[in-house]
Amino acid sequence: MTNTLSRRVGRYALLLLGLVLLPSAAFAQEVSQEMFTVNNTWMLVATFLVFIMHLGFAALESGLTRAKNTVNILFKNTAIIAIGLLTYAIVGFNLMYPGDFSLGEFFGFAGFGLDPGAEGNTSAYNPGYTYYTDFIFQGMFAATAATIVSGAVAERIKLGSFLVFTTLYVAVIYPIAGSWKWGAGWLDQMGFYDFAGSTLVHSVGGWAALAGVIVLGPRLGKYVDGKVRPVAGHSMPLATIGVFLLWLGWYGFNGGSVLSADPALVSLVFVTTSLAAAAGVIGAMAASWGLQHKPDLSMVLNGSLAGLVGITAGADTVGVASAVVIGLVAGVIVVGSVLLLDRAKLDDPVGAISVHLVCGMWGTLAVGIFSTNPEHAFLTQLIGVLAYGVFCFIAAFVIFFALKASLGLRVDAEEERLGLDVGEHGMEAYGGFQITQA
Amino acid sequence: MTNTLSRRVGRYALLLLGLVLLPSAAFAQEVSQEMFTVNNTWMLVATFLVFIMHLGFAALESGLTRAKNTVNILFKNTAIIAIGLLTYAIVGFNLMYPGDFSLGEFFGFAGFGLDPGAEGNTSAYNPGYTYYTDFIFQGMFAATAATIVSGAVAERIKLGSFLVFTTLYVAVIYPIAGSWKWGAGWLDQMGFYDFAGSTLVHSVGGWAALAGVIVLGPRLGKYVDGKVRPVAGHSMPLATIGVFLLWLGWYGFNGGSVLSADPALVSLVFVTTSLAAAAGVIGAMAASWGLQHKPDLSMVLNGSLAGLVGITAGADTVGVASAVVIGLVAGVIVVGSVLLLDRAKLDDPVGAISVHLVCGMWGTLAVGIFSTNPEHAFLTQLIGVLAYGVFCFIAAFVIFFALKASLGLRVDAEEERLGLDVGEHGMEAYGGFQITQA
Amino acid sequence: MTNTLSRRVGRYALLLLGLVLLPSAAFAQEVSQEMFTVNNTWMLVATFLVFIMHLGFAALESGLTRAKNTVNILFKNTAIIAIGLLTYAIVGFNLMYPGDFSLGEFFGFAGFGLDPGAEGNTSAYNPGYTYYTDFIFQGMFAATAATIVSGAVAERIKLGSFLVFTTLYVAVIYPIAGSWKWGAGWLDQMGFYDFAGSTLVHSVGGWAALAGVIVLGPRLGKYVDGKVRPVAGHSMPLATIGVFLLWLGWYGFNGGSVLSADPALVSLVFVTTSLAAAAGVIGAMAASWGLQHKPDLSMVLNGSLAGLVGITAGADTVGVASAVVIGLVAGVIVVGSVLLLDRAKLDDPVGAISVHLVCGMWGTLAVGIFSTNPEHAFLTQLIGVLAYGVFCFIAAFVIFFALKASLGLRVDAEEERLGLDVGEHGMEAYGGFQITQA
Amino acid sequence: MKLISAIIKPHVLDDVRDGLAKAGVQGLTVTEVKGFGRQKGHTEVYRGAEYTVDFVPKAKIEAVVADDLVEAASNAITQAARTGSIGDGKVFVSDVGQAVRIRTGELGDDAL
Amino acid sequence: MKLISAIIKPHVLDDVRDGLAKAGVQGLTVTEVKGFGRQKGHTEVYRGAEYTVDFVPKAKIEAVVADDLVEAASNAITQAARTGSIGDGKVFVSDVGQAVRIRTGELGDDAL
Amino acid sequence: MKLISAIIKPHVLDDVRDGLAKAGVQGLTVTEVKGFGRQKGHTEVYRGAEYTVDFVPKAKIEAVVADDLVEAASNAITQAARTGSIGDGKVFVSDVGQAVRIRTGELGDDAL
Ligand SMILES: Nc1ncnc2c1ncn2[C@@H]1O[C@H](COP(=O)(O)OP(=O)(O)O)[C@@H](O)[C@H]1O
Ligand SMILES: Nc1ncnc2c1ncn2[C@@H]1O[C@H](COP(=O)(O)OP(=O)(O)O)[C@@H](O)[C@H]1O
Ligand SMILES: Nc1ncnc2c1ncn2[C@@H]1O[C@H](COP(=O)(O)OP(=O)(O)O)[C@@H](O)[C@H]1O
Repeated sequence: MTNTLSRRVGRYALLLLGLVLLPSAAFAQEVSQEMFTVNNTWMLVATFLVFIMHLGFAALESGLTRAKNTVNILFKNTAIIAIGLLTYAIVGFNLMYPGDFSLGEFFGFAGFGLDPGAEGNTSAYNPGYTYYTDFIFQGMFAATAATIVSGAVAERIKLGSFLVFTTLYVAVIYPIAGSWKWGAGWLDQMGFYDFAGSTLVHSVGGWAALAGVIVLGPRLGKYVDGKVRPVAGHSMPLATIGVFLLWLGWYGFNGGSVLSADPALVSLVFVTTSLAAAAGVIGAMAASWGLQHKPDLSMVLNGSLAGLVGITAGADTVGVASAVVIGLVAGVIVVGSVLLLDRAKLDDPVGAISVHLVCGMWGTLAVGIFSTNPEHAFLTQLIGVLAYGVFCFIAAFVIFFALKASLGLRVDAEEERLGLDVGEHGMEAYGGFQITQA
Repeated sequence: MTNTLSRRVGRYALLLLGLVLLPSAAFAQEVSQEMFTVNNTWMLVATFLVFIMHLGFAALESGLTRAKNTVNILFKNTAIIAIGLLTYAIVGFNLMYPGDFSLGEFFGFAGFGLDPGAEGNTSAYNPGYTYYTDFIFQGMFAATAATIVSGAVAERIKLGSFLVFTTLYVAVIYPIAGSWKWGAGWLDQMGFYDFAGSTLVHSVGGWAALAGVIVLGPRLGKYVDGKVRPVAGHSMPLATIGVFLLWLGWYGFNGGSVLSADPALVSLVFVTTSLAAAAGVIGAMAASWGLQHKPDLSMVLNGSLAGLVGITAGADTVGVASAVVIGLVAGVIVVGSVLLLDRAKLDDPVGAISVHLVCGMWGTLAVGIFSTNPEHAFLTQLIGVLAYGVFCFIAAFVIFFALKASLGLRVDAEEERLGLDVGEHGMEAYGGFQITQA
Repeated sequence: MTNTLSRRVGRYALLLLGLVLLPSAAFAQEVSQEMFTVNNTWMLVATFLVFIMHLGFAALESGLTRAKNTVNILFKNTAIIAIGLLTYAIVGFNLMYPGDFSLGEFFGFAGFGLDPGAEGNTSAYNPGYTYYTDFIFQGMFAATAATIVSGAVAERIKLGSFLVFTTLYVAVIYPIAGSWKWGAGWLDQMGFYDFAGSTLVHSVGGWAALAGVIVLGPRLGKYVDGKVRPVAGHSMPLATIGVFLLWLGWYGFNGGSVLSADPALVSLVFVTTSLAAAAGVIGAMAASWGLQHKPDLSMVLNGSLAGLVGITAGADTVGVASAVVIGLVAGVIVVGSVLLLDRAKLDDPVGAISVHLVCGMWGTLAVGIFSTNPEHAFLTQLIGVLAYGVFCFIAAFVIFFALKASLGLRVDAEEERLGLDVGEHGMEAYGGFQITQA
Repeated sequence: MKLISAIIKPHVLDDVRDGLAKAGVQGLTVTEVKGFGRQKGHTEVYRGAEYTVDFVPKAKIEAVVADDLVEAASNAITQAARTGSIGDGKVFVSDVGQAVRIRTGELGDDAL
Repeated sequence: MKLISAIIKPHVLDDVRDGLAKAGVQGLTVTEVKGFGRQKGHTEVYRGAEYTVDFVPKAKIEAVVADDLVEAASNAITQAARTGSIGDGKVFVSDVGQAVRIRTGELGDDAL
Repeated sequence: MKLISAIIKPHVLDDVRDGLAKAGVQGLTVTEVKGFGRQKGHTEVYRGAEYTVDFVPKAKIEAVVADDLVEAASNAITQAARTGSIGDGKVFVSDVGQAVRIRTGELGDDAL
């Protein structure tokens, strides 16, 4: 099954090219069993780190929304990882890495299910990992895109409709979009660069979040008489746990995207990732202290994520100082974006659009500005950003709209007031605590 | 101290046999220092992943019980890991891997304390890990069995008695039972297979949970006038954090049970483990939505654990599709089991018996059905399941009964109503929060 | 840039010496690319484990304080990691590992910013890791020292002043102090030993905590009419999550301090670390049950940390039984210390001084008692402990005092009563929950 | 109309509600309160310092009833809430001048 | 002086407060309560067992007002709190003998 | 019998309880409430949007006392609760017709 092998080659072609430019790129296609084992081990470590991001999202999203919708959010996030992994096994993986494209370099499908083939367990498949490692690492990424949407549409979307959306988006839209770059499709061939998914994961999720927010409309009582009425989250500790777990997971998200344990690259990625996150915190702290006169924890938390999303596209290809700048800017951007979206009456309870879409775009474009690789060009990056925008936004909008017209997308006002926990699940998140219903 | 070495050989004899059948089983007994190092590193990573399962249990169990018993549960779980590690160092490890059995192949003891011997730090001890890695990885497992019990007997057991039970069970019963298979005892020789402990860890804990629940009786007010009165947990976010951490830990629990970093096997185990967990979520979601008309988050959380427990016995020896089936069935089983246990008035606040005992049995038997290894037979698996059932249930029952007759097992009704936090610890879990006492 | 290289050699000179004494010390300065890769991979795993300790601190500290100060604590801990990483990149790393000292062997500075040089990515830099790995692993440590302070001064310190303190302490004081030993300064040359930082990290943080507590004074209402009035923490689950995450992170903190993936040493360190933590739990449980008649969860949690801090100085150089003794004693010490500090009216809401300073001293001295390396001497250890005490306490005291005189250090009584969340951040941690304001 | 206000142990709440319903009371309002009286609180220890929690959790039931129901309602509460141990609580009765049902504007006994 | 005590739906609280303020009421006290009446609770399922949550969350507003304000205040509440659906709640009026402002010791209407 | 109902700042609760005990009051009930009056709330910012939290946390103390204790009890509260700053709260006194001790069935002053 050399086909299986070849279809993944495209993905690292450029990467390997990049490696050659670096002094430490000691490993070639042929690696010892020892090197194969350590590479694969690192990729599996990265895999479980990305897994824990799903808990991060669950905690962050429930922390930044009200107590009465907590069961619902936790339920969605638990379902998403399950749906994401299963659909990725059935169709997603083979849509994203089709090997041969059947429709230009826009669409291809290598068939249903998983098949490691004869070489899937050896370094002949890839010097960095086995077939199964490849699948499970990518599968953890896939579910992330849908999880991003979950927070933006929280506190008002019907559970059933959301699950249908998630299934379609993660099984079909995300992998097709992904194939354009990581599957060696047209954008890859054009020289577009997105190391670990500022665009391919975060913006792809962010565009769907935006579409969902538009189709759903704001939560009851959020915008009253032209004024923004804040709807405070119910637990900042939960939100903080979420953000730290996401940051932790990012070491796998970015660190694993090296696709091997290469010491030079992985350690560089750890440094750029860490410093961008730190700079995002500082950027958001400054912006929020400056604009709001009080340092807002929820903004600072968003700031670290903004820095992380921002560095994701170029974590292996920008210098340390550039990483700090990228993070700092992202931290400022995210605060501005949250404020502007509220002006535009786009109600995103957790700031998902600002963090993942806006900073995802920023990060992708930043590669065109800061990359040390002369082949990365701002224009190509822009084309990529726009292409994903058009495809993902339209796809998500159409699915949401179809759901609205069929199953219905939004719970009724009575249920929204009472909370989706009781409405959708007949259950409360906190037993025995006195919680204000408003 | 070749004895130390040889006594562990039995454990992988079969495993190595299995490896030979796989294309990637490149490593033999003799490995390079590099391979030894990467193997050992992976085993230590697996060790800390299993460690974090103890936080998972603490969070899950306290989340699914009432606020007034939270300090007590957290205390128990903190004590268990401490007691588990220390007793395993003193006696457990050498009971579980006795080398030579002194009583048939049922019981052996290699002496008190730890002694790496001359080769304990080299690949001559084992190609996959050092003596100390062996101990600490196994030690983290040991405490798990006791932690499972903690949830089932929660909200009514006396702290002191529980700690005595835990000490005895984890120091003596668990390792003796374990020696039958992993210590190369009679079940191992019979061809019984339990990869990572569906039976050896989860059912062993589950049988004790069942015995405890029977001896203790249900919580006050749980079964009134023949009707089940639900006692809702106090924090679903806490429960969800617990489940995700357990799932995370399982990558070490199962992934580490490969006993090396072998790329083919570890990556296969990651995939089967992940998909079984995902399928468990879907199975429980379907069952709970179908039977209860509302999708119950606590059931879905149990569902993912059910899938994980189910796949644990065969994670390295079943195909990907089989893993999905095993998980799906486990997810349905766990919902049915929770309902049936309530019918039988067996009050298990967190569903420990359903998850660990029932799905542990299912997973062990499933090896007999789905294993790709022709040497695994349903009948042998059944014998193993029954043997563990008889030994562990009786042992746990006797200990609990003796404690009831001596120290007393259950707090008085007044304390149960007020909560064990104030009763046993003179402390409250949530300072300043208004919490309903009922 | 051989300078960059050489300046780090000092740090492992002794370590390598130690290795020679151990049977498994197979690797020399020259290592294969495979070994370099697995070493570096382990160091990066250790790095993310240390990272997660910051969430551990955030959770522990907010759990043990009141709900009304939770946003403030979470904010501080998020800011600290950001400030810590950035300042460590700008000055800290090059202050701590100056290569050449310019002022005796007390102070040196290798210049601003990061520069891997030509060999920074290869095993010629160090057989255990790349330059960037070195930086990021050390950088995660750096922020820890400041985080320790955060808990001790909680519920009354002004946000701005605390951030200034943190910046100065982590950017200047911590690295200078660190250079004395890890930077191959005068204490290193004297034979002082501190494996992973009982003194260099924990006591350094602890001395600042003590200074802060003295300069600030106790919280309102803590000591009234000569009596101690307990101010109970607001969430024991949060505190427990914090402690387990800290324990988890310690596997990287201590395990990574081996500075390679050496199987013998890392596995030994895992065992000593785990058993000391477990023994700390038992020690604190016994002491608290004995002295307070009720087993206090918050003490037991502190006990595990006490054991961990205690073993940190000698985790690689004491035997398993000694580790248990060190942990047990630490667990008892921490309970006594908490009680004594309260007698002395030193108000430390989370027990940071007892855990990090007192047990850090104990652990450092314990190396002089229990080390298997004959070169470790009690007197040298004592000199080290005192030297750090004098330098850090004075430095911290001066900074705190200067802040008190300039920006002001403490919020006013009205704000303290209302909570710093509303006062400093205009925000509440728990939306919708009814929380007693007292 | 009279306001019947009762302080009871939280765990008898459901029984009291059922008792009142049987006695003909159709509406009531419950508040979580903390009580201080003969029933003593308990001792707690936190980080070595002992302290007494003086207040015990109680539930307060308030029902406004027509005059002819007062007796029955009061008896229903005392019966359902009596466990015989200290801290069972009190029933207080006082006058209410007027009642309005917000939804309909009904007044007096009709509003209850 | 009279005590106006109203049980209302929690989400109309802000409107009621504004209404009362406009009517001239300068101070009031709000308690979170649980109500039982015609408005039914909802059904929940937990681990397979169904149960009814009988109590519905309500807010209780208490305002002591001078006699001449009672009418206006009561009307302000009923207007602001009326949604027309079951469970809108009640307004009860009763006598208050004396009022003291703790800060100044003022008595009676001056204390309000 | 009279019901003394006082709205106070939460942090003086212990002092007020002690003051009442000294004045001879043997039982009381405390409720956490939110107050609205002259004392202003504070401003919060959440994700860029400013808003005012109008309600301030208060504690409500209710004690039913025999007529001859009213004066003393009322004074005890005002003394213990007075900090002199806006928001110290109010004491209201009203009539109670009957009191029953649930445990024993004692009536009137004996029930207190
Ligand atoms: N005079 C009083 N006024 C208001 N509430 C009271 C009064 N006395 C008692 N209570 C309430 O009744 C509860 C029970 O009273 P307590 O004296 O403990 O026992 P008993 O009900 O057996 O007399 C107290 O916790 C308190 O909430
Ligand atoms: N007799 C009563 N005494 C005290 N509170 C009552 C009484 N009747 C109703 N309530 C309160 O008023 C709320 C609304 O009453 P309900 O009967 O549900 O509807 P409606 O207000 O439309 O008559 C109840 O939830 C309860 O809190
Ligand atoms: N008319 C009233 N009826 C009921 N409660 C009131 C009334 N006026 C004030 N309160 C309560 O008393 C508290 C204090 O009143 P406020 O006007 O702020 O200050 P002060 O007590 O100094 O007059 C308020 O927060 C409110 O809870």
